Amino acid sequence: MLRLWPLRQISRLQNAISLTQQACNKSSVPAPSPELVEVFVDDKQVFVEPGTTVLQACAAAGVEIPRFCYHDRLSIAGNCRMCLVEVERSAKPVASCAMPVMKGMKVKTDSPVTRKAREGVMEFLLVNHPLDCPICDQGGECDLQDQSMAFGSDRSRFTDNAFTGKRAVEDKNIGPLIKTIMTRCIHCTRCIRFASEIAGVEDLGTSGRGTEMQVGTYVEKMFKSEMSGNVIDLCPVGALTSKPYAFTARPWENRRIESVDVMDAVGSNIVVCMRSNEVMRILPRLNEDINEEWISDKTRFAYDGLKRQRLTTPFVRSGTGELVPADWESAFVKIAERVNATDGDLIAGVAGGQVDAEALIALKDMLNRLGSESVCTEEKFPMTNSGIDFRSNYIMNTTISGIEESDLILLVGTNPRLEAPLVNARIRKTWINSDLCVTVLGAPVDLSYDYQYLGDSFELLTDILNDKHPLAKGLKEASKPMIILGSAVLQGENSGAILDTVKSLSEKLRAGSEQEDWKVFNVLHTQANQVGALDLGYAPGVDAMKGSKPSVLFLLGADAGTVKREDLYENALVVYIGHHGDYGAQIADVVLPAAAYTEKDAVYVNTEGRAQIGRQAVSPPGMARQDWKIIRALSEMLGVTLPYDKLSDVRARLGEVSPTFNHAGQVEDAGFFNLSDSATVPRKESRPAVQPLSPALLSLRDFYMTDPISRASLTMAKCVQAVDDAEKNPYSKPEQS
Amino acid sequence: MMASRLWRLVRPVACNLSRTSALNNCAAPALSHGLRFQTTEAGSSKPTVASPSPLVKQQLTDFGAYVAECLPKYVQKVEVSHHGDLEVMIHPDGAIPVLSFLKDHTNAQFVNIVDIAGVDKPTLENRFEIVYMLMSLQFNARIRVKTYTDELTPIDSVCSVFQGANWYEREIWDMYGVFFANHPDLRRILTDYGFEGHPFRKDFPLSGYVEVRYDDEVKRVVVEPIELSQEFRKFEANTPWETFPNFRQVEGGETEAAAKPEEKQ
Amino acid sequence: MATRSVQQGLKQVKPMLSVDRTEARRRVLNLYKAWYRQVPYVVKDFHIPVTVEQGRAKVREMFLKNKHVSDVRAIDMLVIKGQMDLVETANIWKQRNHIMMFFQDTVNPKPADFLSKFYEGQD
Amino acid sequence: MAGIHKVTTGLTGLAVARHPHQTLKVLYGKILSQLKKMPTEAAYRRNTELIVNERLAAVTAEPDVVKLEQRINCGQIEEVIIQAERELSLSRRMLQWKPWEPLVGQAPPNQWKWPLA
Amino acid sequence: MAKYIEKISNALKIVKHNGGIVGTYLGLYRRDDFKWGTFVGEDKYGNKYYKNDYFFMGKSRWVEYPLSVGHDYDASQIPSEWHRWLQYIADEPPTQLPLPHRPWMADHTENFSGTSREYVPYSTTRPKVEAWVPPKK
Repeated sequence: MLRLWPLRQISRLQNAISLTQQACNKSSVPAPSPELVEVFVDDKQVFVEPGTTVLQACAAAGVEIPRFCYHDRLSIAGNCRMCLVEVERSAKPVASCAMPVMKGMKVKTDSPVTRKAREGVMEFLLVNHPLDCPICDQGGECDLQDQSMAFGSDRSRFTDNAFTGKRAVEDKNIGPLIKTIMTRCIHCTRCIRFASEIAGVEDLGTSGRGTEMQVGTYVEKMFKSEMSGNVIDLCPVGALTSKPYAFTARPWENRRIESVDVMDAVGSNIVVCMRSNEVMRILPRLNEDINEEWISDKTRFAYDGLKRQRLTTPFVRSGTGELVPADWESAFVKIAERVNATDGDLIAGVAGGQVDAEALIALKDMLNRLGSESVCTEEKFPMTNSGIDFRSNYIMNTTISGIEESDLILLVGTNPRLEAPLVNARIRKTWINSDLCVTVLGAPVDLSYDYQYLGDSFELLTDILNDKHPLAKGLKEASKPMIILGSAVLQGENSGAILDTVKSLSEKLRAGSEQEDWKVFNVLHTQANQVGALDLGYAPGVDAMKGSKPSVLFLLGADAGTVKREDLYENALVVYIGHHGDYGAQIADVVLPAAAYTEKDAVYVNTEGRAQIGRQAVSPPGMARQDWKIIRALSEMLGVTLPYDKLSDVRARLGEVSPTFNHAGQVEDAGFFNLSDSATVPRKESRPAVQPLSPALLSLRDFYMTDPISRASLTMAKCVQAVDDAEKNPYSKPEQS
Repeated sequence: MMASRLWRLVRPVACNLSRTSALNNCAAPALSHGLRFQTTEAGSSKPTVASPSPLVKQQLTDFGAYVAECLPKYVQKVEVSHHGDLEVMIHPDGAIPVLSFLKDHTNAQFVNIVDIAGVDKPTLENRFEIVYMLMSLQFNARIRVKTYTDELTPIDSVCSVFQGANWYEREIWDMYGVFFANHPDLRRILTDYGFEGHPFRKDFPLSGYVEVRYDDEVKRVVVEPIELSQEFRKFEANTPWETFPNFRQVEGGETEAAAKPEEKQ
Repeated sequence: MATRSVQQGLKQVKPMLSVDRTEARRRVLNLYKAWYRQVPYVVKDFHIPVTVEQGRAKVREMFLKNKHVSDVRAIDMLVIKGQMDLVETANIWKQRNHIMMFFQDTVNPKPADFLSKFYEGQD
Repeated sequence: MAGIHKVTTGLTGLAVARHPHQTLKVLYGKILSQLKKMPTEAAYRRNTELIVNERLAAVTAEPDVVKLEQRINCGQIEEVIIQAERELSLSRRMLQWKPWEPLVGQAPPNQWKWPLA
Repeated sequence: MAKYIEKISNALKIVKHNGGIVGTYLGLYRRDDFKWGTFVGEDKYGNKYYKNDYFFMGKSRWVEYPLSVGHDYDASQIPSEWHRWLQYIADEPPTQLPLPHRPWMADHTENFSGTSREYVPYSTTRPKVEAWVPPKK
């Protein structure tokens, strides 16, 4: 296998002692900034840092050099030769992606020599590339196509003298997501570098050399990564394309809508490609603060779940106990009859994790007007005595891009690789580029980088707090430590103890740190808009609601199955507002079809506390309507008309409730750390009832189906099947678990 | 009788033969008859793009200058495009004089009006361009005369000069809403009765404003405000060249054929 | 002197038909009268389910729709189009449905309040 | 071929001219008298006088129709007559239009600029 | 004179063909014509076929629809083999020259357009969104 990246020595992290020594020895004095180097690009003077490549210097001068193998976020391979440029006083053209700049270098990006070199490279590439653009899925967004138009020769000299045909390579089956047409491969090795550097999976490599060179897995096996889909975007030709998207649309027919993902709490920025009111595919959108330019496979491929098991018409439970299709008016009348006869205290609302902020505020406002205060989220979050009033208690305070500054990370009860693959990718990136140490308290899962496993008991946490554990010293000496607490471990009984302990530990580290504004404490949520719900004043967890035995219950996209009929008043009316026929719709008496995340303009707050706007790509199917509009219309039928008719009015109301929503795309910093600390009163129970601090998702199999959309997705079901099959594959490496 | 028929057979050939030698006999730089003997040279480097020979270009340039010299009151600019098209840009007042000159002058004889086209350039002060395309059978040459107007400025109809301009002008009136003064029969030609708006204007939506259907209840065709039940498909038409703007090359643009006569003096 | 500079400031435009507002007004009124007198024939010729009074009210409505227009040339342009329309109508080049286009009798009004918009599924 | 009577021009609607020399001389005379009313420096007058004088000279010098056609080299003599008739009517209209005057108005800036952006 | 005799004899033939004065009068409702001829055959739907070469070609072969269809008779009720004879495509009626019956030949049906049994085209494309069907209790 081709190893392109000098991965750091793995055996460095043996124990906590060595770790602390490292932390001490780390030189904090930055190197004196060296002088800038003067370079001339097409006789234009630019000053760049020494060590930058010619290609980057040209980019600084505003000249984009054509390339195939070079990629900003991957290591340099220098094997496609497309980026050849002429450098004065150099015997031959140089590969600009691999050549560092030198003082006074004169680069010519459009000289006859450069153009001839490019044309020659292009000709060689095309000798072994099939001319099947009309049936190629990459057609229209293919780097090779574009660059051969721009830089290639206008006619072919190719004659098949020996009548042997062009080079042909067998296609590889690397799983249900990525379709390979290996004859089209131009051996840029971007996919290999992505797999080994970003994804941390050593699945791909090359075998053979020269014409016989092949990219592949050597033995047939699945490309087992939670971010495997990104190689589709990386591939400059049509060798790796999306299997579910195969032959469905052309890029120029698609309309691209910028949106936000809701499959996890990271809030990856995505582009939804839509054609004739149908989501054709989902692509990542560049956001350096969140997902860089990657997205997870669930984000990318679960979109076919949006087309299955959808609620397209309201349902009302008939006298025989069956859900029968109804129209909006009769569904509303049915709800109104019951609600008007019910005391406000006996009305409650439960919101799921993917519900947008507009719907959340609408439901809360409506229930408040009906005299009920009982609105809660399905996902639990311990009510500390200071409550959830302090935002710093439930968000990822250091932000995702802050991981890159950190030098020590303690993961408590979380498996970021599956709960938030992009957070994990960020940790891996930091781990590769710096001396980051990762320690894990929870389950010994495969995180794609090395870490020190401490164990899974709660006592270890109290030991660290009380300086009884070796790591305590390491944490204290680290300049920017991070503690990431997974929300999965907080779902058990008395889990408040875990939160309190982690919180006290973080506070201790924060107070003792020299870094003024470094916030140690982080919560990694798994539900897309959990933070948004908490921001809007929803109570976390359904326990309190169950206590009051409500007689009318509104389920707003609540499909996790936390509420059962037995928890409610006898003959209670359950109203489900959501987009999929999942758990919630089955127990409901009235089902109101709502819009999924691609079908509405909506605000989601990710785990960092960053409010982001997702845009509407397609219209809701059938009679489905956008969530907040349903609640707004229902409120009118119930006689408590909500005071907003337009989306802008709802957004204004959101801004009134929480300032988070006023600045979309930015993290609203949580302050009041000291205050929240002092307001915290020690709670009575000191131990969580459920012992092992184990995350919910342990193996890749669990990753694919976590919410109504991905549960309805056939592609995700195929992935689960493929992972199961891969387990049986004798050649595949058994997963560490 | 017999001889006259024979004569008719022989004469065209004789005329053509004599014309080649008569190139320089023209009193003024008129369009030469030599034009019709132009062919693409064999073995040219770009076989698909016929580029006019320098001789043809020079003749066109000379003729452009000749028109500009004869009609200094109206001609604003003369251009020969790199495909070898002669364009004369005139003031809107000069539509009839310039076209009459080109039709009736012995050295022009553009007696055939091929087409009149409209162009909408909404950002300009005079948003509409009217392009008259003429052909001279005598000299085997074509010329374009361009002028401009806006939504409300009438432009003189050239029907008095060219009978064939009648429908072309009606078409432009229908499609762009340019009013032609003194047109003998200006009315709609392509759109339906009662149609509002001028569809070739750039601000006219591609989908239109109304949709038409047969209504079974009222037993007639009804026109209703448009409601697109089907998605309007829009293609992203980015050319691959846009990815590398620095390496994009534009082949030589137009060459200005004749400076303004005033500038010459 | 001052008036001349003001005149120079204004763009000199080629008149379409009328040179001033009085003339334009006269043209509009003439056209209106022509339409007004044509209405009974239209109702008779086209067998449209409209009374003469309704037709005249519609003519009036169509004229009043453009009452805000003050530019003489724009008025002239509207008069020209109205004149052409009249000719098309009077010569029975139009058909019944073209006449009934003025009345828009099959178009349902769009819902205005939130709830009916919600039921209709319109924004 | 002299002496053979020409029956047709071969062009629809164009009859054989019986006395082409005479017709042309009259027409050219009329054109020249119209041109005389124009200012001498007018390019139209100058150029047209050149053409007309040359043709007039040819018509006067060459009695044979076929040779005359060859010498003028602008189609059959009937076509030459039509050209002269057109030129005459043009010259009359030109006197009204006075195209030798200075430009009526410059185009607004960017009117003829292409591409627009 | 002979002309009148022929007319009268034809009238008698017509009355005989139609089974009496009343039958002739009622037949007028269904056929709008007075004709007499020889019976050629009957198909399984009850249509009776007649011919009379006394009439000019185009009128010399005709069908009488069964009384059961009332006034809803239609040319498409004639099966193809009889259509063949009726439209002078062949000289022999199927009673004389039966057409070979192939196993793939479908039974004749009349044209149902305009009736409740007419064919209404429907979309065969799958819906873009698959709706949820609530589970049956």
